[in-house]
Amino acid sequence: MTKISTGKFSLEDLENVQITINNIVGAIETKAEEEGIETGPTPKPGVSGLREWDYKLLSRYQPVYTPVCDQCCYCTYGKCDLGGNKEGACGIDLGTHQSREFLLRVITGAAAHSAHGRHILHHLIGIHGKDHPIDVGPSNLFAPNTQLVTGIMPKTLGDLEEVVAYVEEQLMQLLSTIHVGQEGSALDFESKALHGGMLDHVGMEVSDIAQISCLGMPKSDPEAPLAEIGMGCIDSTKPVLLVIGHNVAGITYIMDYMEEQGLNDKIELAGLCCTAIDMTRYKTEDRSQPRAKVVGPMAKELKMIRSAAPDVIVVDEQCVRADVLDEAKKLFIPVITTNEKIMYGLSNRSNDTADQIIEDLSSGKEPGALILNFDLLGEVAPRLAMKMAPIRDAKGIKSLPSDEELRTLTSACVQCGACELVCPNNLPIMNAMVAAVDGDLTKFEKLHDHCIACGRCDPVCPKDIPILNVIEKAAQKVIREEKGKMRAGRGQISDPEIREEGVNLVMGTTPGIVAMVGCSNYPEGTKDLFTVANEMLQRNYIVVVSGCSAMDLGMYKDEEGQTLYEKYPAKFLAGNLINVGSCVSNSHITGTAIKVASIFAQRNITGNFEEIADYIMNRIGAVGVAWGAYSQKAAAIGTGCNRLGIPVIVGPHGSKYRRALIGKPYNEEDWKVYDARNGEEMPIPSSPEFLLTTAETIEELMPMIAKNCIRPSDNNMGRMIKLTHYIELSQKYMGHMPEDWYKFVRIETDLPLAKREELLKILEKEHGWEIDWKRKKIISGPTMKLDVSAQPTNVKRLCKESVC
Amino acid sequence: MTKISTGKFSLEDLENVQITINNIVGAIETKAEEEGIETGPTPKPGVSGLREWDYKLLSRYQPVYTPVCDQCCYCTYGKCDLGGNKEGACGIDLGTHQSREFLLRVITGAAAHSAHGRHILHHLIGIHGKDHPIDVGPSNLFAPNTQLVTGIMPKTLGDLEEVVAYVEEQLMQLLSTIHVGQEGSALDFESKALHGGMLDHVGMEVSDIAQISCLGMPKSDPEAPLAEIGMGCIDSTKPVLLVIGHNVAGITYIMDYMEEQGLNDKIELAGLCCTAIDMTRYKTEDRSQPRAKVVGPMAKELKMIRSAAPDVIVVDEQCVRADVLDEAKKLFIPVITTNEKIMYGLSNRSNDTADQIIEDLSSGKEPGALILNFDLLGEVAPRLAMKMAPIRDAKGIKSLPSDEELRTLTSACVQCGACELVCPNNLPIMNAMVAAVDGDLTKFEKLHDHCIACGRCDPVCPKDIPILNVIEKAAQKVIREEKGKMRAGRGQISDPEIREEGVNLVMGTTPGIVAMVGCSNYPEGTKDLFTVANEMLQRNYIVVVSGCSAMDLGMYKDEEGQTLYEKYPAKFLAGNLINVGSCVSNSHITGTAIKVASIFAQRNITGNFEEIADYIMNRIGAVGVAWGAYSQKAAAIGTGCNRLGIPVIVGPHGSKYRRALIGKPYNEEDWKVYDARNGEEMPIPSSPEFLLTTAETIEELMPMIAKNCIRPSDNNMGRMIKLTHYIELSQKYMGHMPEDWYKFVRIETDLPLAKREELLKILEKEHGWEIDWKRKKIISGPTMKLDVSAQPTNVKRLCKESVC
Amino acid sequence: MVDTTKNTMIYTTWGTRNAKPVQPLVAAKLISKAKRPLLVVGADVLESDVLSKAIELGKKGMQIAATGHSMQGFKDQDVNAKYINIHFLATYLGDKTWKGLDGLGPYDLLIFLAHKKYYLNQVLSGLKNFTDIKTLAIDRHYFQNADMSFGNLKPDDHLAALDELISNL
Amino acid sequence: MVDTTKNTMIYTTWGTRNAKPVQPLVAAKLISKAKRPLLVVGADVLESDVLSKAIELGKKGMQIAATGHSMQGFKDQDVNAKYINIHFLATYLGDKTWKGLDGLGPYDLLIFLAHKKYYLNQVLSGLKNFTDIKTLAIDRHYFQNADMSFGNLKPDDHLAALDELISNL
Repeated sequence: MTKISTGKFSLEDLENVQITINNIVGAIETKAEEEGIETGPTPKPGVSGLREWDYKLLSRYQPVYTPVCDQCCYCTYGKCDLGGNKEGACGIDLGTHQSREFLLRVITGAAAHSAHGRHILHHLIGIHGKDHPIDVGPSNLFAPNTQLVTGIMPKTLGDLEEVVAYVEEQLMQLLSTIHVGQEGSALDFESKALHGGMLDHVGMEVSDIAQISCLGMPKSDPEAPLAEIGMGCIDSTKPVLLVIGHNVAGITYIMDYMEEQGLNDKIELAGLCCTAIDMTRYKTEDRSQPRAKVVGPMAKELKMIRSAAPDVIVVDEQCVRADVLDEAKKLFIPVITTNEKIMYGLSNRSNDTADQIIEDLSSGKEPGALILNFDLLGEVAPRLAMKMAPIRDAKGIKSLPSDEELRTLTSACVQCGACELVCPNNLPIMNAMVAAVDGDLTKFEKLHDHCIACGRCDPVCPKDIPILNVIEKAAQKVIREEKGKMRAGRGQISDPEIREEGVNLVMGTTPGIVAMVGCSNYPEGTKDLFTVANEMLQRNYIVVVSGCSAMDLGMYKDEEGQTLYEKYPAKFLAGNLINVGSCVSNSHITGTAIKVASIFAQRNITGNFEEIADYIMNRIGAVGVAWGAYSQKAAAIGTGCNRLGIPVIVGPHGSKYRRALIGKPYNEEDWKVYDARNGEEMPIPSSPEFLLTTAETIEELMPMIAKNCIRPSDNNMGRMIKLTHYIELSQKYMGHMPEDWYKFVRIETDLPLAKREELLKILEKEHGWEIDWKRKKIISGPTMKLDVSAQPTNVKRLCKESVC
Repeated sequence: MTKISTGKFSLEDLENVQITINNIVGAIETKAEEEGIETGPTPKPGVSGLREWDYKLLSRYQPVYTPVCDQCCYCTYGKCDLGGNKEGACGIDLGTHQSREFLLRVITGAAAHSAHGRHILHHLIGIHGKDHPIDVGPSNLFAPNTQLVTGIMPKTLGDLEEVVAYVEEQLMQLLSTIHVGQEGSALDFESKALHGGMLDHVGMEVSDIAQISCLGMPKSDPEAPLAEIGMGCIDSTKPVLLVIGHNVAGITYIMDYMEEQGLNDKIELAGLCCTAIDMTRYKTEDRSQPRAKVVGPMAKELKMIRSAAPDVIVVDEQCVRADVLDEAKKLFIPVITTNEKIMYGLSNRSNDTADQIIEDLSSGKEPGALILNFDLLGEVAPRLAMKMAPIRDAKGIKSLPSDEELRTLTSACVQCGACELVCPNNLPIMNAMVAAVDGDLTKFEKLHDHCIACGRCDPVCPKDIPILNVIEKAAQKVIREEKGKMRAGRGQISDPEIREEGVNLVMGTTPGIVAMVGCSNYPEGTKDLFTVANEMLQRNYIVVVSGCSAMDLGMYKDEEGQTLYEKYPAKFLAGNLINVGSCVSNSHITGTAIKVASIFAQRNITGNFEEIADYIMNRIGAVGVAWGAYSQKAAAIGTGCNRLGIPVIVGPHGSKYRRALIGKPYNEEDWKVYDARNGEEMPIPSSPEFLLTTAETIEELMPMIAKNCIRPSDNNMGRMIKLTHYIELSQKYMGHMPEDWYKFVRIETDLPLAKREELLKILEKEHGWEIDWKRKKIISGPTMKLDVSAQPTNVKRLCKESVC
Repeated sequence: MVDTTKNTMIYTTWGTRNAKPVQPLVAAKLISKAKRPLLVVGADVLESDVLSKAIELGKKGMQIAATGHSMQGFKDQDVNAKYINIHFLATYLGDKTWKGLDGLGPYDLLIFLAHKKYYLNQVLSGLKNFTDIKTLAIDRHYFQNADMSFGNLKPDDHLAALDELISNL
Repeated sequence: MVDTTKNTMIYTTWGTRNAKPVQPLVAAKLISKAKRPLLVVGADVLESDVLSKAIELGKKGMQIAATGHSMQGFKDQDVNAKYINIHFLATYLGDKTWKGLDGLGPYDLLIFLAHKKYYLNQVLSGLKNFTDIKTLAIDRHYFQNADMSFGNLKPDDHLAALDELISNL
């Protein structure tokens, strides 16, 4: 029997016909078989496909709801008051509604990433064809999330279409359950949310591997070049072309046009959010200097626009402020929308000539244009920037107050407190106003870093003080100094790197991976991020970053004037700092964990989600930190990590995601697994203690990270290292010895070497353990034994048959 | 060159291999060409594909926002107070947020239908294969919505997969725009909502034509059989098996098992919501008596359960109360969930034996089970019902109070008013309590009809009176009389019917189509629906119904004891009453309008949305009425009608959908179109006056319907008929002559014959028109001319080139 | 005298802004001061004793916008009542170019009577957030989305309050 | 004496139920009456003069749950303070089997001091809707999701209010 596979074929009896076969029933299994790979039990799982695994997670890590609203307004029976966990008109109670709301955020986030993926994939196939090979660097395992979830091992762009279609189908199933009168169980909504989170990582992976393969982005390159970052690095003496968004597809045409026309030095090309990151990745696989500068994440959008520096703004999709057009109009900055997701009500000029569009926009006849034709966009945006700069200069457009005006404005403040009440962080604006009247701008400078530039303060001021502009003006000195470096996103971790580092991770001798991801809604300013990363890097953790966090981290320098990107190398090794890339590159972080299971531990990952998640949860000491998480995307990313058994900590604002997944260390029966060698139950340490939770301050956060990197598989060296950091970080930042440190001690060699004797004394005195002081050995006390060959698992079917 | 088409093929050089080709690039266009059909400009439109059309609609029918909440809680920057149309932290203002919220409701509804479609299509392909032909009755135009939107002319089940995939892709694009930081324009969100509404009708159509083709449902049959309906028709002396939901796939296995085992007479099989409708359609294409009884729509769910009559409850998906399991548990009724969308946290028993499951459920060991294996379900549900009935009898389970208890309970009422405050309709419960103490139950009987059985009253009573049970008990007499008939859904309107009736519709001599659809959240009880339908049928309107409305309409009888279904025939002719079927059958209503354009007017519909919508808006006098619309699905259905130019009126609760689309008749410039013959502008009557609005009472509703059936294409006979009804209905129900009737008069023959002289006098006296009293002719006055050969269009490109 | 400000109990909230509860006398003063008041009367007027009060109010010279089918109640009464759908009314009120039911220009105070609570609250939500027009509810429910409203009243108290209001016009 | 009930201005609302504003004296009585009160102190205590008040409260015998890194402030102070993450605390409080920070059983009153407003309001939202535990906020913001709370106060007034509270314990 002739085997047919997907691809293009010519057949003799069908002259001149080329058939493209896209799908063959059972093809996933067949292909896997051919390559000697067994397909696991759940390729392309449906909504209930991994429900049993979810229930395992949810029985230990129970959902905790903190509603943002006690009411439901989904349907016209309502709105309903669910306060006190009452039922609404459809019979849903508040807890279940919160789980539904959480699911909605997760699938909204997953849809944002996956719709981005669908868009860019469609675009790239249009240029490069379906047969364009996927090339992400020195890896055989191209698409770990995709292969794990769908069983598909994509080789070409075309292969990715089936993957996206699966994600779309599943997301629609999930969206349908948001409808009134669907799921009535909070736990099943939670399982659905976990499903959505998993899909998100597949969607992100498709987006990023497609663009890495086609756009000349660094391919697993630890030496990816450094880009300039910060508002201070933008040279506004040149025409400034500002790009905002997350999808670089159209922007590459602008960059190519500028290159071809020799405009790279004539125009200041600056980017905000992940499009900026991807601009620094575009055509830098040869390690050449990125052609664009990065302004920063969403928190800089309004500040950058209000600076009046941009001469043209181009937006694509995601994390773009809804008021960009309104704000830009006031400063005579034309806005070009380039993506169906954001059109701002602008006329579609996709079929007009560049000259017509430039004329209408530069004359002010139209405030902007929708241009979906990227060739046209590539020409219009730079030419318009060149034309607008002198026009706007001539008009003397400015936004920020003069020094004189600053004094007048700050004096006008009547200390009513309205601004502080509406400020998301309740920042002390009144004090800064008072100080500024006396010429002291330091309080405003501090505010500038804490301020996320949301603009909620402006309209509530009874004295019409443009508060945000005042902050920005008062902080000009520090803004000018906002110049840093960010390593262009390197993409995936390569297979050889996994081979080298896997054992250290699983044994715990590399103390853990800290993935600092997500947005910039920080409780106390961006510097906190630097502080955490610096501390953990010095302690030899692998710090992986992406998106907003990757940007913000580059804004600060140590005493020697170095950014962390300059200070630390970017290999997948202990003490390295890795920027994987933009928001969709987050898939490489989960991908890394999957790769460890596959490459280091030789587990079959194909369509084998449960086993791999179980492996990761029990053996890989990774903790996600989304300190400034604001968006639905961050909720999706975190939830995708959770289904894989990776715990995530969000900042205090994250409590507004409505639910956390928190375990109860005091319930001993929750902290048991099977030993796969014989199916016997074995106790494990209560780590990770949660799958999703919040922390209040970075001082609380750091020991939490260290503690929650502890895993049952740690060998004694690994446990000792992890425990050392946990204790040291608690002492350094919290001022105390943690209460529960002893619970992680199995044997005296688990104890930090330098303090061993001291700690043995405490164990004896405070916890009643028996110590053999001669040999400095623990005789009795620990509830767990050290047994490195134990195979901890939560999944009974993975145990050797003899016992389970 | 050999042509390849989709289908199964054997190729000589590939022995024993059968290739299934699913997609060929450019296939839509190629196939259409082969069949001599030109593909229109927008097959498979993307999010912006029909934006220009939407903007035309939205410039006349502007969005009006009535927020249900002044706040936004999408992201962790918030929650934000947008009150007074302020901007939130992301820059979005309240109006734009409302448009986003509306979009979210629409895509949630569309997803519910389409995910249902994907599920049942997958299921039916699994049984019947991809090549199973689509057969919906005497039609060549099988799938009008599908063909109009996607350009695909599906012939087989397999062809529908591509259609669903398109819907899924587009819905994900739309869902992604719900994310913070996407669209910033309310009008573009509105355009996206219209896109979602259009997709909904495609998704519904796929669902229904798939099931019609495979499940033996009536195929465009005007003589589809009558089913029994109403709580009063349920015989609870037998074991009662109650089915709730919208997706009949699994239930057919129960029905087949009962048939095979001769259980039809032994078990009372009753259904709630659209699954019930589809149960009456299942295998009744031979016009045999439906095997299931219909209880009614969602408003009967809690009442039916609280009656304690069901011995087993089986739920599938959509419009199922979230508290079914909790309520059933209290009455020892086992619940079986059968669909991933609703699993209620129950153990998955899909791989267990029927005996095991029946044992665990009948013993009370488990309150229910998740069974995704339909063969197993088919056996378990009936057997369990047989087993439960005697067990529950023996336990003497009852829920409703005795007569004695009723008196005690009603006497306990302290008239605090808490129940009336929480009641969605603020029903006068206190008065009914007082009357009941005196033995007068009539007020409760009236309440029973007005009460939607949401149960919000129960938990707030300070005296713990189970208010809903009191209402149900007190209304036992009327409940026992709730016995009616409903014609089983007949499916599409056939091509021959369109040929016969098309001209009457377009010329207006059939006064209009009233589509009464949607849910049962009525402001004043279900009888209102009957009143409206009866009135309009007597006036020769075509009344089309579906879903909840189709059910509720069957509950009432006229003076002679006949239901409307018995009284009026069901052909597509003036004065006929047509039940198309369940919720997904709503696609046949829009499909009918598309068919008129295609079959009667010979317009090309393939991928030609704008032209057809333009045709429908200007020529087909159809008005949708969703008097009790509660759900996101109803929002989607209505919005899909709107994009096609069909206006929709919802009841007062519909104001909670947050936005209406309402025109301004006083702005003359809004009411102009082109005459396609020469491109000249021509004035048109301000009808439809809105695309989506609310009405306060049915008395207001009826003249609104009549008036908004007026179209520019009416001939004088048609206009006269429509005007007659408008005036008569205003006088009958509102007690007045409408103020604007004269605006619709072009020529004296437009005037109602019986009142012509009287009206001419008014025109002369009050409006200053010149009348030739000898010939009884209008000499001057009208702003419009009668010109039946005019070709009204809103789309410039459709005009003859000479002028436009 | 009825205290119409006592019971402002609500079941759900739209946001932080709620109607100011007013006494009949204050409501009367507001109406008297208004240059172009419009009394918007809903169909619930037909089911209660409120109709006579609405007619009395109309006879004080106020124009009546009769929503739903409340026109039935004003037939052959000597009041200036015109039918309009309340959703349309709210739409036109948001349009600064609209000249009013009588073509004489915009209104400066809307007074609401005899409406379904959930429905009017929605209409008021639109007016509150997107227009500057002052709204006053003199119904027997507390309408939190109005600028000013009576509290929740028993039917008899409501009639008494309307009498007091009317006598002070 | 400071009136701590005056300013209860809020920016957004969760629903219809809001904290009852309390005076320091009333708060003191509530605490005195409680059998197992728990003082939950956030990390903001380290940035202000409130720390000394928190320590004074602790010295009155109340157990302190030190959230964030507020433990730094209680080091070597003679108070019974234990670190716990506030989200964990709220989780455990929802579990009737939890024995408290000291193993002695459930608490009957939670008193909150020195927290980020938005964060604590979320934690309180969970407690309000899913537990029966009484909550009292004695912070300088009005915490609408507590059962009882001080209103919005200026820093000096807040310190004075705490003094009054402490002196009445």
